[in-house]
Amino acid sequence: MSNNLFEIVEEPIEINAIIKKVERREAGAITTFIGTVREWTRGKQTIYLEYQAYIPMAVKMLAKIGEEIGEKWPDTKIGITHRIGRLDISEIAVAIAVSSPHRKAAYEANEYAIERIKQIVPIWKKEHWSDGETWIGDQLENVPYESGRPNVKDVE
Amino acid sequence: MSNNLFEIVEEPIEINAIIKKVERREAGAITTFIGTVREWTRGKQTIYLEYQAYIPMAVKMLAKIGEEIGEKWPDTKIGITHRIGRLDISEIAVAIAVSSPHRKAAYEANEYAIERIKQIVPIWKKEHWSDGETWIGDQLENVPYESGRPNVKDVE
Amino acid sequence: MMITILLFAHLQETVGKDRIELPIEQLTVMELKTALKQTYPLLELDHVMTAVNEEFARDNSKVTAGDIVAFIPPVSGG
Amino acid sequence: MMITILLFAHLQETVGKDRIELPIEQLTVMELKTALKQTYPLLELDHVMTAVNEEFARDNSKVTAGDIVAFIPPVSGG
Repeated sequence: MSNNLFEIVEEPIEINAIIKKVERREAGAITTFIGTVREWTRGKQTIYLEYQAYIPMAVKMLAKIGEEIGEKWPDTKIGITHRIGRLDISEIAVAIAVSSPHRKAAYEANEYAIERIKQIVPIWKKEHWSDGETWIGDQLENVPYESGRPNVKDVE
Repeated sequence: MSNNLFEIVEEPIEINAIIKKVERREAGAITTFIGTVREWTRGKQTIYLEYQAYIPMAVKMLAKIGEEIGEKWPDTKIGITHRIGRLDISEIAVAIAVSSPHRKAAYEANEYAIERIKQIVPIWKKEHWSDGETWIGDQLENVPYESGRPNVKDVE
Repeated sequence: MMITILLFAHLQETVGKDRIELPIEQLTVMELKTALKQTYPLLELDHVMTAVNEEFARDNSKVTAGDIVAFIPPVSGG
Repeated sequence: MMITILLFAHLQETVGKDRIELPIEQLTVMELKTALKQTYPLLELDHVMTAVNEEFARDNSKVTAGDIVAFIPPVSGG
């Protein structure tokens, strides 16, 4: 993993590496958010997920979220890594680390980051359920698109 | 580090070990809070900290916080480890990990845990400043006690 | 010079490819969507966001040869 | 049988030891505090919490020989 604060990666995410990026001697609090692949969603079983991203724009949008946070919580430092490709149950899809001199800002900025990721970062999740597959249509997971022609592989 | 969810330890805290304790296939979100030793507090420089605990009661109170969280956020699982002894700048004093099917509860329960730790868990911090030492008298860091007789070493 | 169109997620699967190149000099995002709907079964284009050169754009934004246009269905990262 | 009193943080440094044993059969937390203040410079006892056998207790709680009493100054963990 590189030293870039905002990354889209294809390898497993190492949470310690993300924490390292935001550690500072003046920071007494670090919050992390780890989003993992959940097996059960409203009674439906996920077998695995596939994430696809418009990579250059996704990195740009993650950096934009970082800028927004820098304005709202000036003393914080944030790092975000999102993984794409095939992910199995319990694997880490996204990790967010925020350091801050005091804890309140670290919690708030962290939660803001994940909310914004679900709004503006061009990343898409395809659920492979036990009974079929669906591209998830929004972050509330209640607007699934109908599955397109299968076997057309993602290229990005 | 053991498998106990609530621990007081004297060795460095491994954040991955705490996360492992709360991972579950039905949990899609894990939040962590890492409290580190901050070098600067309101313009005063810390050289190192000493934490002392009433260990058996501290473990009991951490478990009580876990029970409170289980009532307020039933789907969460929480692990808390607090370190005692001498800690240098940037070392981890406390780590809290909360897993949950959905992220909101993971943030809320985590923040609740650190607030409660600062209220009811018998752990005390002695700041060794560049210009003296002080037992910190409350979690707001604004009621320092006058330093007692120096060189009387902690026994616990 | 071409306009490059990038497709993702279900749009990519619907069309059967991840990019389309069109030999057009200039048009608006809305005109581009209309043109694409005549060739491909992409009715959802009315409901997706558009990015031009990696920045979100409006339906009346101009697209010029050399630009990269991406259609951004509701995202589901995180 | 003794009552064991545990001292922490600045209380421990003030008294110069981390525990005191007193040969008393029974008394209240308040009476224990009063007794200790006569022997040690522990005026702060009026402002600290008390735990009996690892549970927070009130000033009128009973302490019996065999119990472990801990004085808990405002905590500063985290």
